[in-house]
Formats: sequence, C-alpha cells, structure tokens
Amino acid sequence: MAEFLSLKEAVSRHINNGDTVCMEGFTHLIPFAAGHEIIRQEKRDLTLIRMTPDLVYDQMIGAGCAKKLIFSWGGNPGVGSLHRLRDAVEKGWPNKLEILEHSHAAMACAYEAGAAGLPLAVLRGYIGSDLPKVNDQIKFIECPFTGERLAAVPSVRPDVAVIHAQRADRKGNVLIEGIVGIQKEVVLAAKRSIVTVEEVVDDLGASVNACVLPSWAITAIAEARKGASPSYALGYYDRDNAFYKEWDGIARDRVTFQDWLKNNVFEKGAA
Amino acid sequence: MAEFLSLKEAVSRHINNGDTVCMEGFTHLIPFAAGHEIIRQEKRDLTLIRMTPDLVYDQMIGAGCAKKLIFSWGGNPGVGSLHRLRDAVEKGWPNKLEILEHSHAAMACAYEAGAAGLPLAVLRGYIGSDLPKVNDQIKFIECPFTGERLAAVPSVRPDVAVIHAQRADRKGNVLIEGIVGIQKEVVLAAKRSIVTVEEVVDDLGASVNACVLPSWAITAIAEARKGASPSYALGYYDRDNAFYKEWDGIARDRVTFQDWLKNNVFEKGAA
Amino acid sequence: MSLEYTSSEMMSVTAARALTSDMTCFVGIGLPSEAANLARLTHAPDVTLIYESGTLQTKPDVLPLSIGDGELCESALTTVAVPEMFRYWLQGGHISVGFLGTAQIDRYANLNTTLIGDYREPKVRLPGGGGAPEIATNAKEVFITVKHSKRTFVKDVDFVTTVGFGRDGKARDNVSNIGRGPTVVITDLCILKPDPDSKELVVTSLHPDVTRDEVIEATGWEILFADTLETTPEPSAKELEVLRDLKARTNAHHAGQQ
Amino acid sequence: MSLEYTSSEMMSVTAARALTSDMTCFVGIGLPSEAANLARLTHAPDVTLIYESGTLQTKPDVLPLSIGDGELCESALTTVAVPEMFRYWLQGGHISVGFLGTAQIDRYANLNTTLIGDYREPKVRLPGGGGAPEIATNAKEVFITVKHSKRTFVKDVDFVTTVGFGRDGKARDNVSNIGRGPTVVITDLCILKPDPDSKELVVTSLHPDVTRDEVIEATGWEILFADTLETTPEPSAKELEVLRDLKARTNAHHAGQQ
Repeated sequence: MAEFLSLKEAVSRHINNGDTVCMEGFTHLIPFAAGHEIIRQEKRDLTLIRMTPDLVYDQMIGAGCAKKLIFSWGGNPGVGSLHRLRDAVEKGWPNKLEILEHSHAAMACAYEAGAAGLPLAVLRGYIGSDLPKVNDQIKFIECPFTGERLAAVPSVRPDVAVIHAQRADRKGNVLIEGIVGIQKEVVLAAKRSIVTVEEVVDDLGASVNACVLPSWAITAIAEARKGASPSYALGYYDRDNAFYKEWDGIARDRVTFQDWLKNNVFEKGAA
Repeated sequence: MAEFLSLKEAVSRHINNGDTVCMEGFTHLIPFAAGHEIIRQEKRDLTLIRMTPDLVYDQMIGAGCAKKLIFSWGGNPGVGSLHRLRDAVEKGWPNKLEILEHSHAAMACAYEAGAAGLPLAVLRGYIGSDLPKVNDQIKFIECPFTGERLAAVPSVRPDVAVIHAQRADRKGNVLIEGIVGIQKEVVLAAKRSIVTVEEVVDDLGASVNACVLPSWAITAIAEARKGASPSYALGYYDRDNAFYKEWDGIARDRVTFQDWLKNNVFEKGAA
Repeated sequence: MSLEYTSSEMMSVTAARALTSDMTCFVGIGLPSEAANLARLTHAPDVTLIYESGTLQTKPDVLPLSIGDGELCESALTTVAVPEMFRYWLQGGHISVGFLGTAQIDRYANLNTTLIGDYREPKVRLPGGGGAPEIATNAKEVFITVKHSKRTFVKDVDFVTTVGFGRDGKARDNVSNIGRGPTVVITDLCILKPDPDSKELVVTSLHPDVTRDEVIEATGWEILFADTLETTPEPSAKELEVLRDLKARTNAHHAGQQ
Repeated sequence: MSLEYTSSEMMSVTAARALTSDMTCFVGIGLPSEAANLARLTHAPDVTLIYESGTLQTKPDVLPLSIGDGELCESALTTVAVPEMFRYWLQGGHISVGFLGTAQIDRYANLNTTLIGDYREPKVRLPGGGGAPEIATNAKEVFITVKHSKRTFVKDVDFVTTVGFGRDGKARDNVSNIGRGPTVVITDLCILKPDPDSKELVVTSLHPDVTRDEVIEATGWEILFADTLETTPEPSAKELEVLRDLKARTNAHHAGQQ
C-alpha cells in the first residue's frame, strides 16, 4: 500500500544518489515540486529518463543533479532550446552530461514494455534514421513469422518513478485525468514510485474506465498543491505559458539561472 | 468515416464466405444480434476468432458458419461446456471444425499487436505448457538484450471485426464503457469493422479519457437495440444469466438446438 | 458441539483462509471466486481481487457467473482493457496470488483444462487454457482449489495446459522471471502442498472426520502424507453464515434475471 | 487588387491548403499546427487533427504552445495514453498525413532536428527526434513546412533524424510497411515536391512575386525547377482574416496566463 509522506520525506527516503529516475508527465502534470525537492536535497549522479526533458530537467541538470539523460525530445516546447541542457552537453557545465537519445515512439514502447514486465520493446521504427548509429541500445530483430525487420529497444525499468496527479483518495488510490501520457506505465515499470497530488479526497470521483493507479501499485504519495506548475493540472490550473517563455531568458545565462535557483528553489522550503 | 447501415446490409456487404471474422466482447457487449444475422445470411467457411467463444459462437458453429476456430477459452462461463462446439470438434457436426488454441494472455497480446500494426506479439508465456506442441503458431525468440527466452505469436489481423457498443453519435463516433475487453484492439486490427450499438445519440456523454472509437476508424455502424442480449450492456440491461444456464439444455441436443435456431434466429428478421 | 457443514463448505472456507488482506489475488471463476469473496467478507476485508475481464480491486456483492458480470465492473476501483490486464498487471508482476480451479491435476500440480484423451481425437473436449497458463507462471504463487476424485487427481495429466512443476517436478528450475508456482492445493478432503525438494504433492492436513483411506481412494496415484499430518480447523459459525448468505444472494440474483 | 500579406502568411495559407477534410493528420507543433488549424477553420472543417500527446480529433480554439496544452485535451474527442497513440494510431496505420517542421532539410527531404556539427562535439544541440522519425515512416504521406534559408536547406543534413528518401533517394525502396514519405514541402518562397524517380526535391510552384533567384539564393544545393513552374495562388481575404484572428487569439491567450 502507498505510504503518505511529506514530499521532503518521500524524496529523502526513496531517491538515492546514482539512481535511475524517471519523472514523467507528457506536457501535462509535470512533477516540478518533486524536481525542486530533489534539487534542494542535492541528489547527485542521477540517470534521468524522460521523453520530453522540459524545464524540470533543465533545472535539475543546471543544478548538477544529473550525470546522464535518456530522452527523445529535449526542448522548451514552442519556445526553443533548453539552455541548461545545452550548456551541460556542449560545455560540460556544471558537469559533463552523457546523453542517450531515442525517438518518442521507441521511448513510449520502452515504457509500455517496462510496465508489461518485458525486457524489450519491439516496434516498426528508426527506419532510415541515424539515431541507431549513435545509440547502441537500438537493435533490430527479424519477425519469426513474416521475416520483417523490426526495431527493438530495452524496456525502461527505473529505480524510481516520479509523477504528479490530480488526486488521491485516503487509501492511496490515485486518479490521473486528461493527457495521461506515460504516467501509468512509468509507475508500473519502476521499482519504487513517488506520486505527488493536488489534493487528498474522500472519493476520487473517477469514471468507470478512468486511469486510476491502485494504492498497492504505488510506494509513496505526497500532497503538493500546484505541484505541476508551471506545467498544468487539468481541472485545477492552466499551463503557465508565460513562464515557459520567460524561462528562455532565465536559463540562457549561468548567473541568472543560479539566482533564479537560489530564490525560487533553495530558499523555498518543501511543501 | 463510418457508414450507418441496417444490420442486414452491414453483414451482407462486409462479411464474405471464407473471411476471417473476430466477434469480440470479453464477457460483456457480446455481439449476438450480429451473430444471428450472420446465421440468417448463411455465411459459410468463416474462420472465427474470439478469446471466449461463448454462446454466440456455439450458435454460429452449430448453424454451420465456421470452418475454423481460434480461441483461448471455449466454455459456457460458470455453466459448463459449449455443446455445439464440442459436437463439431468431437463428431464433426454439422461440419468438421478445425481448432487452434492459445492462452488468454497470448490472444490478448496478439490483438494488441494487431492494433499496433505489428506482425507479432512477444510475451512471457506458455512456459511448461503443452499448448505450443499443438499450436504451430507459437514460437519462441531470444531477447537481444537479456537473452531471455520469450514466446512469440502472430498478431491477429482479421478481415472483419464485429463488436457491440453502448452508443454512437450521429457522426459515427462510438463509446464503449465498462468491461472494454479487446474491442478497441480488434476494430483497429481489422481490415473492416461493423459496430452495432444500443442507440445513436446527439452527444456521447464521454468522459475525458473514455474508450471512444472515432468514426474514421470504423467501417459500418448498425443500430441494434439489446444487440448484446443475453450478454449485457452496462448502463442498458443486465446479463441474462438464466438464459446462459438454459442454453446448456438447448445446445446439448441437435434437434432442440435446431428448433431453437429456427424459432429464435431464422424466423426473426434482422433489426 | 460441532457445527453442521458440507465437505464443499469445508473446502471453500479452507480455501478462503489461505488469503490475507495484503494479497493481490487474480481470481479464477467458480470455486476460487467463491473462496476469494468469502475471504474478503470475513477475515481479509482488504484483499485485492482482480478478474481477468479487467476489473481491478473489485468487491462484488454476489458471485459472478462469468468472469465479466456487470457486478464486477460496477464494484471495481477501475476497469482496464484485457491486454492491459494481462500485460501490465499480471505479466508486470503485480499479482501475488493466482487462484485457480482445474479439471485434472497431477502429482506435480500440473493442470489440465484442455481435454481428456488424445489431442486430435479427444474423448472429452474441455474449455481450454484461458488465463491459467500465464497466471501460473507470472503470479508470485498459485493456490488451487478443486474437488477430490480419482478422475480429477491423476498421476499424469492428459495434457499440461498449465504448468505446476512439469512432468518431472523440475519445470521451474533455472527459469528466470517465474513465480514459485502452486504452494497449496485445497480440496474437499484435505490440504496438499508440494514437497520442497521433489515438488510432488503431499497431504499436509486432513479435514475433520476425513480418513487417509478416503484420500488414497480419491487419488489416482500413490499419494504421500506428511510425517506430521494436521487436522484442518473446522469452519466457524461466522464463516458458514457468510458463505451461505453469499450463495443464497448469488442464487437469487442469477435466477431472478430475465 | 492584391491583398497585403507577409511571406509567413503565404506559407501558412499554402500549407493549410494541402489538407482536406478527409485526412487524418498527425500534427507537429509550430508551423504545422498553425497550418493544420487554419485548414480546419477554413476549407477543411472536418479534418481530423491528432497531436502526439494523445489528443484524438482535437479542435483547439487557440494554437497550443506545446503539443500538450490543456486546450487540446478539452476539445478532443478523447485522449489516449502516449504509448497507445504511437502504437495503435500511428504505427497501426490510421494516420494519412504526418505534418512536420524541421531545423534542416536536404535535397532528399531528410530532416535533421538533432544537432548541427558532429554528434559527439555538437556546434548546436537541437531538441532531437520526438515523434518525427516514426511519423515519417508510418504515416501514409508526409507534408513538411519550413522557412526557406541556406542554413535550413542544405545539400546533406548533418544528421538524418527523420528519413525523407535517405542519403541516396532510395531509402524507401523495397521496404515493407512504409509510407510514401514526403510528398510536398511548403516554404515561405515556394512549393517543392520530390521528383518521382530520383526523389530529389524540385520547385513546382513559386509564391507570387518570388523569383527563381531568390529560391536559388536561399537553398544550399543546386535546386531544380519543374519544367512547368506554377505560381502559387494568393491567400484569400477570408484565409488571411481567419489566420490573423487565430494568431491574435493565441497571443492574447498565452500572454494572459499567469
């Protein structure tokens, strides 16, 4: 059964230096509050996995939490580059960042296979792309029935999954609504999971086929109001598109970034 | 876009003798009305695929529509045998029926792979079972990353998928609710699809992540009220468990079966 | 002052007692479903019941006739598609106990639900594998409940639909990512468990008033008994009452339809 | 009596015109999203728009900044999980058109969104592949829209993130289960299409008032022109009005947040 913890306690207890951590939320319900807590606790040498690194990983990479990034699209959506990610890849600041990149289709399949307990995902992918030349995890197999050549990638099975969701009931069952992304998959694929939620309620109010994670499939739940901001939580608050644009200026420069980090992360306590 | 047709027209136009037909609905929303129309139109030499053949296939097999059955559990749930299926397998009445059997896990994965456009499904299955000895479609592959031996089965990609659903809107988008089974998968895996619905409405009333098949993913829609009876449609009517028990007596004997067929299928017109 | 109860009731109550509130149980239809819901309504209120129709954490008020009755869906935490059920929840490793019935079982707890006789010329054609083949290997352990008779308890099953420990007791040795397999078999006469080394089923407990000879007579091989043979505790008044209520509710419900 | 319009508007309107109501379009963010929604709001009201975030058949009132803005989900027929989107809807063969932008494109319509320079020592690191590599092969055809410049239109891309027709124009030959690939590239200067045999991009239509020299100047290889070179029809007043309204609504919406 899921244990209700403070965010501080959940991160402290379940994320270790050197862990492989997936913080997911495909353009929605991005777990920013958890990311900031990881920065505050100065976790180091993490292998970060995420389809769309987004600002949350830009911040964590800039803060020095990551040694490796596995991803499929690393930009500030609709705005431009992730400057902290680029600084780490291009200049090694604040530390060298190893990267391994996939396509979205491959990563989505790799999460799906991880949730399904399989060691590999098979897809019709990477045809004609140079990505297999720079990612030695991409292999090709032959279908034993048709002879077709198909791509294979290892499934994602991280140490820890971190997601944000709309709400949990008091038993620890969690409802995710709207753009559900790969959140169910990453929680089921991970050894441990931390779910932050907007609120804890008596009744989830879930429809019959809603995306609900049962309490016994989750390790820890922490309440974190506006825990996805500047991303959004459908039914709670909108995406702060203005901040996404503003981030471009903040992150371009190491000093303005560090100031921002100090004022907005380190000097703010955990929820 | 889905075309609205009468059930008679839909079956006549889209199901041909010799086709591979999947009529799905996992213990819920079983397309009985469509099955009866197929019997009335005396379709022959069908390869029928279905995880749980249930009464609908017992009736179609007894009526002589099928030459082959691919399945994973062929019984009258909670009651006993499917006597028409057994009579065809054991005694060749009314015609010889070839069977090919899988486990549920393999068939579910085969439908999933069919929907995903893949030629095969990979699963951790059939370990220690004799099923691979009698089903030459079951093969084993080695994971290129871990060396683990995994089962592989061909995906299901039928000529026609037939399902029943709660409702369609006037544009032909279809809502399926409750035990959704493998209905979405079979429609997406098939070349053509027929969906019978309880009713056509202005607004589906679907929740944000509901199981909705868009009109452009469906070939034909036919209104068929109580089209799943004696199975059930969540929100419309319950499973007629009494009839499921009664069927055992009807189907045990060729004559009582034929009488039932005459009175309840042939002498009733299509909806 | 013993209570009156039938051997079927003894079986259901004993099977129910195998479950605890912290288990996540993938439930087969029939006897396992009866036992699992009895457990939920008595000593294991928080046991998580999952049916292969996709109903997660369901709490039916009456026993379903099929694994997909509406009751299961309406009382579930949520209902997922069948591929997700088998891929994410079963194969993904989230099931602690698979609870199965069977038509035939052999001394190595292999199960046959496919057919009696030869595959191409069956004497009796049975329903087939259903979910069992992968429940038996992907669940962390397997409980089996089945009525004891010579026709059911055979030395070697005609067909291994679902592996227990294989024809030689060694089928799980050195296989990666496989569950422990059957850990207990509960019948209307006794409780059997696999020998830790040979994996052959051994009677570990006789139900009250059942003799060794009755078990020997009802078993198709030379059945072994544990050195210290226990007597299964009787059903309690509470257990019998809940079981009888459940069955009465179920019968009334299913008969009343249509 | 020509209307006033910018070259960007000309590009968006022309790109929008490539879509029709019977298409199912997998929409990339940015220019493709603008064009696709313009099509939906003008001549192709029933075009089905799908974004990789899982939103099926969506009808946003303002343009999303990311492919997962709440607007997309709230106006969609339904929203599915991301693995389902890529597996069932894209790989499953239900997408007629993939609509992509790019950072670099070469003469065989290969796209680079990965990096400029060498992979291990990049001069500029770009976002990466995202959905494009499989959109380009699993959609029945691909439309590309991108601003025309020598930096973007290069003879050979530094990295083939997403295949057009490969380094030699033959990458799709004899490959089973692959779409037709790029069928049109729409820029702010012209329309290009692959030569049916060589697959090299050829200018088939110049936008009004654009000269051959301007296109030659903005292209990093010796660009070919079709024998019968057309002039792209101008935007209509209606198209310009709808496009400007859409962009004004979008800017107001995004600026107004927080």
